Amino acid sequence: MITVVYFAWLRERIGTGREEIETQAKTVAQLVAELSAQDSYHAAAFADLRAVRVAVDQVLCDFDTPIAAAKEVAFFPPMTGG
Amino acid sequence: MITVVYFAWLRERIGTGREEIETQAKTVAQLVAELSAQDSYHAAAFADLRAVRVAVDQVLCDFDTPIAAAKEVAFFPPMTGG
Amino acid sequence: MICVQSAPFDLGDIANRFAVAQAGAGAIVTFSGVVRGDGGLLALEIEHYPAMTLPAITDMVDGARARFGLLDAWVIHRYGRLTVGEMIMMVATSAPHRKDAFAGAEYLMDYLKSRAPFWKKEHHRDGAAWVAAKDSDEALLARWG
Amino acid sequence: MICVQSAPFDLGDIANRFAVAQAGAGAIVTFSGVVRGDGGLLALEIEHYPAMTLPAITDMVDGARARFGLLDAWVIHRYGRLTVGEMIMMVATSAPHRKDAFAGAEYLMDYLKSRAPFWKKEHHRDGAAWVAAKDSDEALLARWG
Repeated sequence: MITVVYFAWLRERIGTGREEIETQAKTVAQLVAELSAQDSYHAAAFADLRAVRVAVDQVLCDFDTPIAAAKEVAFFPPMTGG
Repeated sequence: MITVVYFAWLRERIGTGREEIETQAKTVAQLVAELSAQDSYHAAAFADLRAVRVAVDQVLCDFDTPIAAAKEVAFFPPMTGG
Repeated sequence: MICVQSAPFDLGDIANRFAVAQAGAGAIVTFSGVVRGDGGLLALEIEHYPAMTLPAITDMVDGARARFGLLDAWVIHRYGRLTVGEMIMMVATSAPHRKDAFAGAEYLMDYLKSRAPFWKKEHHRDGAAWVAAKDSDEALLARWG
Repeated sequence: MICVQSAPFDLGDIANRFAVAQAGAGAIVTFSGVVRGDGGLLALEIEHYPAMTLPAITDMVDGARARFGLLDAWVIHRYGRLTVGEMIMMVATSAPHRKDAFAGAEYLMDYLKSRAPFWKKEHHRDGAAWVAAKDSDEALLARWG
């Protein structure tokens, strides 16, 4: 079981901010492929990965990052704080 | 008649912050030469002109600046504000 | 001090509290960000990632302190709905000399802008839209190497 | 607002008064300089050239506003005897974006440090000495071309 969380327009496009999923994905990229195959909402959210950032267990990382031991993966657009 | 004012260690070395003088000097440099010839206090204050800054009528300028129409010439060390 | 809060804060109060805590500092810099009413903006909605926000800002503050020899650095960042003229966030830095206090504040701002997990949505009369990240902000971040 | 005064000022009060006056600003920066107690310093004595101080600072503020598109800039600078921990001076700048507000404040600080007619004398237990201008401050000023 892994928790996947979404923020900003990814959350709106997918229709939820949080889901718990069973996955065999070994990397963030594999997880994205699995989620995109699930339905058109996920597919739309992940259509352009250049517009998507990812954090594994609250640490910014890239799509090659392993998630075998991860508890939480977060997807969101580039940050706009400050 | 021209007013000459001094600040910081120039004021202390010369022993006054302000003097009114009659001068035929046409430039700041000529005024400095006249003042230096006056007594050892002025001479000491103007011994190293690299350490002296000048303002004519409250505007920073250099030693070649004409003072024919000037009302006030100020001598002081490099500023240390802020 | 790092605060992530929905409540407003008082710039003057924070600046004074920061200043009295800075024995040994010769230079104190504050930055505050304010909601601008450009293009008929009615309100700004700020979302964040609570589990990540505080750790991410803590890393930035630690990085700024180490890199510029800051004596201290505070960050306050709000989330939720903010109207035009309200303060979104502020940073305060202190250092023995002004160059480091300025650089520390700019470094923190550049990181907060592009690496802290906040997202802004602009509400106008005719709808709402997420603010896109700017290339110019990435360029500012890149100067820190 | 430009104030040259012997009286203390309240950073927080000035920062808040500045902020409320800045309609349209997205970014507000303040800098405050504090007397540091390095090397057993007891007090700082600041002399200035009253007839020149206000015109010189006005020129710097006008220069900063024009160069960085500042919406506003305030300067407060004290003179007279100041003890360790007291605030010597502050600047506040505002601009639509942070880069200009920061640059405007740094520009003003660099000019105030080396071109405004103030001179500092340090009082120690065993005497007093005028502070020498630093090459590093001239170097900072040189970056503005």
